[in-house]
Amino acid sequence: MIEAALILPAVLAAICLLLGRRTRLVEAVSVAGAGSMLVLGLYLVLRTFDEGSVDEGIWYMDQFSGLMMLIIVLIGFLAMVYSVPYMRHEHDSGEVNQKRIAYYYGFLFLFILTMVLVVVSNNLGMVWIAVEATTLVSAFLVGFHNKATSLEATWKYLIICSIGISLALLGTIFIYASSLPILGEGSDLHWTSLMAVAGQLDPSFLKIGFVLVLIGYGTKAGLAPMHTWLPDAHSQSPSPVSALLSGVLLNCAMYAVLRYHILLIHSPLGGGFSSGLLLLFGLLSLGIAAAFIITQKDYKRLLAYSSIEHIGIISIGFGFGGFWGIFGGLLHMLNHSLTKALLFFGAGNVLQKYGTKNISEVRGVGRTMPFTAALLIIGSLAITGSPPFSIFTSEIMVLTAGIDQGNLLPAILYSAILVVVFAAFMGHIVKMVFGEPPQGMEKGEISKMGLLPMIVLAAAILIMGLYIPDILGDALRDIIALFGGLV
Amino acid sequence: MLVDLLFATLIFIPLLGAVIAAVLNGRPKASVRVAFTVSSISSLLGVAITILVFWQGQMRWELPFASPFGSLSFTIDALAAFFLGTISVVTFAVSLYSFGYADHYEGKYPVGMLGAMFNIFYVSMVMVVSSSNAILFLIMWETMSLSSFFLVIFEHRHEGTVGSGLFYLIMTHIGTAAIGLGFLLTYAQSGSFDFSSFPGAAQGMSDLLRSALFLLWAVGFGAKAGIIPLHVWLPRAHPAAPSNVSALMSAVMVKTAIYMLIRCYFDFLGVQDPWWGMTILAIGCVSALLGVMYALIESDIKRMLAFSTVENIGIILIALGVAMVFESYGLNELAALAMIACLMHVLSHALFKSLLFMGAGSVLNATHTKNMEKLGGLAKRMPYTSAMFFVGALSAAAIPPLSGFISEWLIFQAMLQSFNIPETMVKILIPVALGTLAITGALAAAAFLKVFGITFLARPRSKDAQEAKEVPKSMLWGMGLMATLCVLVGVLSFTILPALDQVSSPLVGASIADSLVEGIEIVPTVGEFSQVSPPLIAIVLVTVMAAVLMLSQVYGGRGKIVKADTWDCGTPLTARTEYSGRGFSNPINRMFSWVYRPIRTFRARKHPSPYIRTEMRYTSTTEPVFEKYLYGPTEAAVRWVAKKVSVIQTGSIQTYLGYIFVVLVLLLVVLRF
Amino acid sequence: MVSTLSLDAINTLAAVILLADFMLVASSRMRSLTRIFALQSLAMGCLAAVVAFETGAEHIYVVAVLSVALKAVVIPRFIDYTTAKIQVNREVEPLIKIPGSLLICAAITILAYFVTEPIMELGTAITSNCLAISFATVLIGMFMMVSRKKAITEVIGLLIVENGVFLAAISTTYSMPMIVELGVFFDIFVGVIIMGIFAFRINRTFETIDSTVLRGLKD
Amino acid sequence: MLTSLVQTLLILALSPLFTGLIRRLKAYFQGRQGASVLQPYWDLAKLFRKDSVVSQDASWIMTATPYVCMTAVIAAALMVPLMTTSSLGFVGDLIVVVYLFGMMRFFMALAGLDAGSSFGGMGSSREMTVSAIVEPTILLSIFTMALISGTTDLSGISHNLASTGFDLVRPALFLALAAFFISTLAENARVPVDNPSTHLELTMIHEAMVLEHSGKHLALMEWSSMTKLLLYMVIMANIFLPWGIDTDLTALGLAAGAAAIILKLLVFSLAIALVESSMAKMRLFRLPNLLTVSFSLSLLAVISYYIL
Repeated sequence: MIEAALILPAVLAAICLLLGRRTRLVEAVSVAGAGSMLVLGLYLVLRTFDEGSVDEGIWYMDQFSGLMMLIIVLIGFLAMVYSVPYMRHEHDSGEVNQKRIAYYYGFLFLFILTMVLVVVSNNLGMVWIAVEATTLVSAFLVGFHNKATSLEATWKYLIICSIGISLALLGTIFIYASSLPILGEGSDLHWTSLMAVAGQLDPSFLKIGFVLVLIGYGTKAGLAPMHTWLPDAHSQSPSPVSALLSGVLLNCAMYAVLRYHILLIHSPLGGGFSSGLLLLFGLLSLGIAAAFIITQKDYKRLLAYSSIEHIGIISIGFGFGGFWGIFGGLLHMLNHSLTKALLFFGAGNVLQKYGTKNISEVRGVGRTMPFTAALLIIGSLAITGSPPFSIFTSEIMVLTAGIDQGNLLPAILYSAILVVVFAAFMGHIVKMVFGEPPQGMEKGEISKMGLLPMIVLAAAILIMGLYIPDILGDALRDIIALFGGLV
Repeated sequence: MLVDLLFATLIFIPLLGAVIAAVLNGRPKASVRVAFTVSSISSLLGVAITILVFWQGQMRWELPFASPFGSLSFTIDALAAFFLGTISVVTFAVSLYSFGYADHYEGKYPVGMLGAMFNIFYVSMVMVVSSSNAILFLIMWETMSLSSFFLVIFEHRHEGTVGSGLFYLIMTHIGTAAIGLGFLLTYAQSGSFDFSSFPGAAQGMSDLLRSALFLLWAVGFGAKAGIIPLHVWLPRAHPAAPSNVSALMSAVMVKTAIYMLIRCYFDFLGVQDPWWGMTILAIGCVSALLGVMYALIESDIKRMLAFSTVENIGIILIALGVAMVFESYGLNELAALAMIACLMHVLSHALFKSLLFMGAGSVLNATHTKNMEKLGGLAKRMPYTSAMFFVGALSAAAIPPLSGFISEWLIFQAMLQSFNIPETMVKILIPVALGTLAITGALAAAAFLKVFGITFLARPRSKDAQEAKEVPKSMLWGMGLMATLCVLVGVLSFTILPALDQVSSPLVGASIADSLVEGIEIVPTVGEFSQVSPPLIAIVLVTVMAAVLMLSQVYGGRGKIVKADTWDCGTPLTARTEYSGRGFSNPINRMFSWVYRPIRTFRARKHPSPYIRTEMRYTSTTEPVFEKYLYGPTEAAVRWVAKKVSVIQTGSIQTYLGYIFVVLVLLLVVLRF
Repeated sequence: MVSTLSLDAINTLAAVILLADFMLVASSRMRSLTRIFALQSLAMGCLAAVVAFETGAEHIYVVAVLSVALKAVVIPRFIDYTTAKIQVNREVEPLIKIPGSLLICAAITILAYFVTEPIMELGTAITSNCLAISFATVLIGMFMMVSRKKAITEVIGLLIVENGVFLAAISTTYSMPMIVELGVFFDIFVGVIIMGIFAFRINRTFETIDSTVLRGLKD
Repeated sequence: MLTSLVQTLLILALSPLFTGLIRRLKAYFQGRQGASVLQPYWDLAKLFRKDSVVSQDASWIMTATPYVCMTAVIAAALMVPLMTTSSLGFVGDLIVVVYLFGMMRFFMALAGLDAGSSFGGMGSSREMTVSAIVEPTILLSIFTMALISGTTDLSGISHNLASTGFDLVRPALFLALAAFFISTLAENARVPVDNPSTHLELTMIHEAMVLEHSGKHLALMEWSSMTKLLLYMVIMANIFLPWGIDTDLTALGLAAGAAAIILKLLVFSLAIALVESSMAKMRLFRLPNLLTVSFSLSLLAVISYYIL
C-alpha cells in the first residue's frame, strides 16, 4: 500500500515532464494528481493513526511517520494549488517559458516523492539516501529562476547540505556498527530491528553516531550554526517551493534526527545526552535567528530566518522532553508548517505585486491587496506565537516543559527571545501592511485562486488554536509514548 | 441553568455580530447598526449576569470540547461579577454613543471592521475576567490586546498611529510573557492549569518563588494597567484610538489588570509579606503623582485623559497596597475597608473616565481637533456635551458628593487607620503616601479645571471651534447615562458598598457590611472615628443653594443682569489675548521643573514694523524622560547585539563550511572526554 | 583467522589513502587533484577487495568494483571534462598557503587519532584501526573545501569526505547493507553530475568558477 | 441641628465684622486711621443693590459661581463647631469640609476663566497652583488632629480634645497648627501670599479671579470669601485649641464657649493683622518655598505623632 504513495508521484512527475508545453493540461494533472496524493496520504495517515503502525518490511510507518506524511501531502497539495496562479503570473510576466513550467511541476512531484520516501523508509540507510535525494531534486527548484542570486543560493545549498549529509552517513554507519555485535553480520539497518535491540546498543558508538547525525541532518534541518545555506535557498526559490522547503523539508530532516533520538532514549545511554545537544542547538538557532530577524531587510529572508527560529523551538521542545516538551515539539512541527506555508504564499503575492523583496519598498499592502494583507497579519501574529492561533499552544507547551523540568534559565531565555522576535517581526510586517502604497500601484489581488489555500491554512491555524481533534491528539500521545514521554 | 444560558449567549452574539458587521463592511450604515445593537444587547446581558451572580452566587461554565490543558472553563464569582458588571455598563453606554460616533468614519475607514473588532474586544474583556483556566486566560488576554491593537491603529493613515499601536502591542506582549511565566511556575507546583488549583499550590511554595510570582505579576499586569514606568504606551495608544474605543480602553480594559492583580495576590498567593503591599503602595504613589503632573501640562485633551488614567490607576493601586499591608498584618477588617475603597474607585473611575473620553470624542467630532489651545467657547455651542463633561470633570476632581469623592474619601479613611499597624516604619510611610494622595487630588482638580475651562469656556480660539455644533442624540444618550451614574453612584453609594463588601469579604476574610453602612450614613470603621452621608450632603447642598438663590432674590435688591463685553483694558480682545492652556499650567510647570525638565527655546527675529523692534518666539516642551533614559537605550542595546551577531552571515561558502568543520571538531573533542 | 599478509595489505592501503590526503593538500594543480583522488579511490577499492577476500562476503566485491569504477574512473574523467569545458585555470588557488595547510592537516590527523581511540578499541572488525584514517580523511576533505577557492575543489573535497565515510564503513562494519551501498553510490554519482551542471551554469553567469565571488547573498 | 443652624447664621453674620476688624487693625499698625469696622457691611449692602454686569462671552458658570460659592461656605459652616461642639458632623467630616472649599475654589477659578480675560485666567492659574500645595497641607494638619483625638469629625475632634483637658497636647499639635496657619493665609488671599487690597496684575491672585464679577454677584463672592476666612479662623480655634468650647449644650457652657471663641478669634485677627503689616508680599515663584515649608511641617506633624 505504501508503495502506491511512492509510485504515484513518480508517475505524475513523468507525465508532467512528458506533457511539456501543454501548460493547462499540466496544471490540471498536477492539481488533480496532488489531490489524489492527498487522499492517498490521508488514507495512510488515518490507517497508521488507528492501527498504530503499518509494517511492510522495507516500508514502515508509525504515527510519527503518519504525522510527517500528513504534513507532506497537505502542504504539498496546497503548494501545488498555489503554484498554478503563481506560475501563470510568472509566465505572463515573461519570467519563465511553458517548458520550464512543466519541468517545475515535474520536479515538484519528485521533491514530494523524495520527502515521502524519507518518512516511509524503515531502513535508516534508505532514510539517508532519501534525504540526500531531496537535496539533489530541490536544487533544481531552488535554482529555478536561473538568476545569479538563485544560482549562488543553489550552489551553497548543494555543497553545504551534501557535506552535512555525508557526516550523517558516517553517523549512520556508527549506529549500524553498534548494532552489529548483537544482530550479527549483515544485519539490516532497519529501524524496527534496531528498536528491538535498542537496550543493548553500545553507548560510545551511539554517542559519536548521534553527534554526527545531529550535525549532518541538523545542517539540512537548518539548526544554527549549520543553517547558513537556508536563508539563501528559501529566499531565492519560488514561493510555493519556499513553503515546501520551510514547512516540510526541515521537518523531514528533523524527523530523521529524532528517529535517532528515540533510539538513544531507549538505549542504555538514555535520552539525557541527545536531549542536551538538541536543547543546545535549539537555543543557539533561536538566538541567532532572532538577531537576523531584528536586522532583516528582505521579507523572504525574514521568513527563512523565522523558520530557523521555529526549528530551534522544535528542537528545544524535544530537548526539554517530558510530556509537554514532546507534545509541544510535535504539535509545533505541524503548526509551523501550516503557518509558514501561509506566510510564504502571502509573501509570494506581495513579491509578484510589488516586484521587490525589500521590506522598505513595500508599503500599504492593506490598500492594494486587502485579503492578502489580512492573511499576512494573521499569519505573522500566528508565527510570532500570539493566541488564539495554534503556534501559541505549542510554544506555551514547550515553555511549560522547560519550567516543569526545572530548566528555568533556558525557559526564561526562550521566552525572552520570543518576545524580542515578536516585536521585531511584527514591526516589519506592520510597516509593510499599513501606510500609503507607492505611486501608480493599482489595487487588486494577484488571483482569487491563490487566496484559497491561504484561507484554508488560516482557518486551520485558527481552529487548531483552541481545539485539537481527538484522533490527532491520541496519535500524538502514542508518539509521545514512543519518545518515552509518558513514563 | 439560566445564567449559563445567558453567558453562552453573551459570548456568542457578539462573535456572530462581529462576522455580520465585517461582512456588511460595504454598507456602513447597516453594519454600524448591527454591530452596536449587538454589543449593547450583550452588554445588557452582562449586567443581568452580574445581578444574578450577586443574587445567587457564583456560576461556572465549560466549553463543550476538551483541550490538552484541561477543561476550558469560565467561573464568575463575586469579584469577577463586579468587574463584569463594570465592563458591561460602560460598554453599554459606549455602544449607544458609538451609533452616532461611528458615522463620521464612513467612506474614510472600514466601519465594519470597527464594529467587528469592538464586539470582539468586548467579548475578550468579558472572557478575561471570567475564564478560570490559565491557558484560556492567556489566550483571551492576548485576544483582548490584539483586538484593542487593531482598534488603536484603526485610523492608520494618521501618521504616528501605527507606531503607537505597535508600541502598545509590544509592551502588552512583554507583560503577557511575564504573566505566562508566572502561571506556568504555579502550574509546575499545582499540576493543573485550572485557577481553582492555584491557591492550594501556593501554600506549598517557597518564599522565594512566591516573591518571584508577586514581581512577575506586578510587572505583567502593571504593563497593562499602565503603572509608571511601564505606562509609556498608554498616553500614545489611548489618544490614537477612536474615542469610543479610548473610552473602553481607559475606563475598563486597564481595570482587567487590576482585577487580575487582586485575583492573583489575594486569591492565589495570599498576602503575607508586608513589603508586597508597600511595593504596590509605592508604585501607586509614583504613578498617581507623576500621572497627574503630566496630565496637568498636557494640552491634547485625549492625552490628558490618558495620563489621568495613569493617575487613577495609581490611586487604585494605593488603595490596593494599603489593603495588602493591612492583610499582611492580619487586620482583616481594615483590609476589607481598603479593598472596598479600591473597588469603589475602580467603579467610579470607570464611570467618569468613559464619560470624559466620550465627551472628548464629541468635541473632536464637532471641531476636528483635540488640541485645547484651538478650542474654547464650546459651553455655548455644545451645551449638553459641556454639561456632561462638566459632571465628569467634577467627579474626577472629587467634588462631593459625586462618585469620585466617595472613593477618595474611603481611601483617606483607610489610610488614616494605619495607626493600627504594629510596625512603626510602615506607620510613618503610609502618611507620606497619604500626603502624596492629597497632592494628587489637588493637582487633579487643577488639571480638570484646566481641561474644562480652556476647552468649553470663554471665546473660541479657532474657526473650527467657532462653528462647532452639538453632536447627534445617540452620543448624548451615551454620555447622559454615564453622567447620571456618576451622580447616583456617589449619592447612593451607601447602597453599593454592601455589594462591594460581598466582593471583598471572601478575599480579605472579613466582612464589614453591617458596620460599614448605617441607614444612609457610611461609617467606615467601628466606633465613632468618622462618618459621611452622601445623600445628606446632596440634600444640604440643594436646600442651601435654593435658600441662597431665593434670599438673594428677595432681599438682594432689584439689581438685574446686564450683558456686556469683558473688560479689555481698551484693546479689543482676540483669541490670542485669552489665557492659554499652556499658560494656565505654566506656574506649576515652573514649580516642578525638576520633574518636567522642560526644554525651553527662545528665538528673536527682527520685525518689519517700526513699533515692534524684535518678535520673540518661545517654545517649551517637556522632556520624555522614560523614552529617553529607559526605552531608547534598551532598544539600542538589543539592536547593537543583533548587528554584532549578524556578521556571521558573511556570504562566503568557505566560512559556512568552516562553521560546520569547527562545530564537528569541537563536539568530537568534547565527546572524547 | 586473519592472515598477516592481508593485515599488512590493509595497513599499507590505509597508509596510501592517508598519504593521498596529504598529497591533495600539497598539490597546486587542478589536474593533479583529480589524479590523486582517483588514486585514493583505487586504494579504497583494493582495500574493500581485501576485506571482501578476508570476510568472504561477496557483496563487498561488488562494492569494491563499483567504487573503483565510479570514483577512480568515471567521476575523475567527468571532473576533468568539466574543468576543461569551462576553462578553469590550472591553479588551485588556496586561501591558506600550502605549507600552513599541511601543518594543519598533520594536526587534524593527530586529532583524528585522538577522537577515534576509544571507538577503535571497541571495533570488532579486522580493519578497525583504519578508523582514525577515515576520520582524518573526512576532516581533511572538509578542510580542503574550507581552504580552497574554486568551486570544483569543493566538489573534490566533498568526494574525499565521501571516501573517508566509505573507509569508515568498511573499517567498522564491512560496508553497509547492499541496497544502502548501491543507493549511496547512486546519490554520489548523481550529486556530482548535478554539481557539474550547476558549475556550468555558474561559470556561464559569473564568468568564473571561483566560489569566493558567490557572496551576493548575505546579511 | 438647630445649634449648627444658629452657629452658621452667626458665622455668616459676623464674617464681615472680622474682615473689617482685621483691616482696622492693619490700619492702626500702619498708623492710618482706617475705615470703620462695619465698613464691609456697607460695601456688601451697596453691592447687593447694584446691577451685575456679566460678560457676553461667559457661560452659565459665570452666573452660577457666586451662588455655588455661598452654598459651599454655608454647607461647610454647618459642619464646623463654633461655640458648642454639636454640629452636623454626621453629614460630613473634615474631608468633606476641605473638599467643599475645594468645590468653591473650583467654581471660582472656572468663573475666572469664563470671561476670557487674561486677568481671570491668570488669577485662576495662580490660585490652583497655590492650592495644589495648600490643600494637602490643610488635610494633613487636620488629619494629625484626627489621629490625636481619634475621629475625623470636626466637632468630634474639638469635643474630644476639650473634654480630655491638656494631656493630649503634643508637639504634633503645634506643628500642625503652624502649618494650618500658613495655609489659612494662603487660602484666604492674605499677605504674604496674596494682597487682598490691590489690583496690580503682577501680584493679585484672588482679586484677579473675581475681577469680572460685579453687583450682587460680587457681593456674594466677597461675602463668601469673608465667611471662608472666618471659618478658617474658627477651625483653627476649635480644632487646635478647643479648650473652653462648650461640650454639653448648657447655657453656662454656651456663654463660656462664646466668650472663648470670640477671644480666640480676636487673637487670630490680631496675628493676621500683624503678619500682614510686618511682612511684604512674596514674588509668585517664591511662594513654593513657603508653601512647601508648611506642607513639610504638616507631614512632620503626622509623622511625629507616631515617633514622639
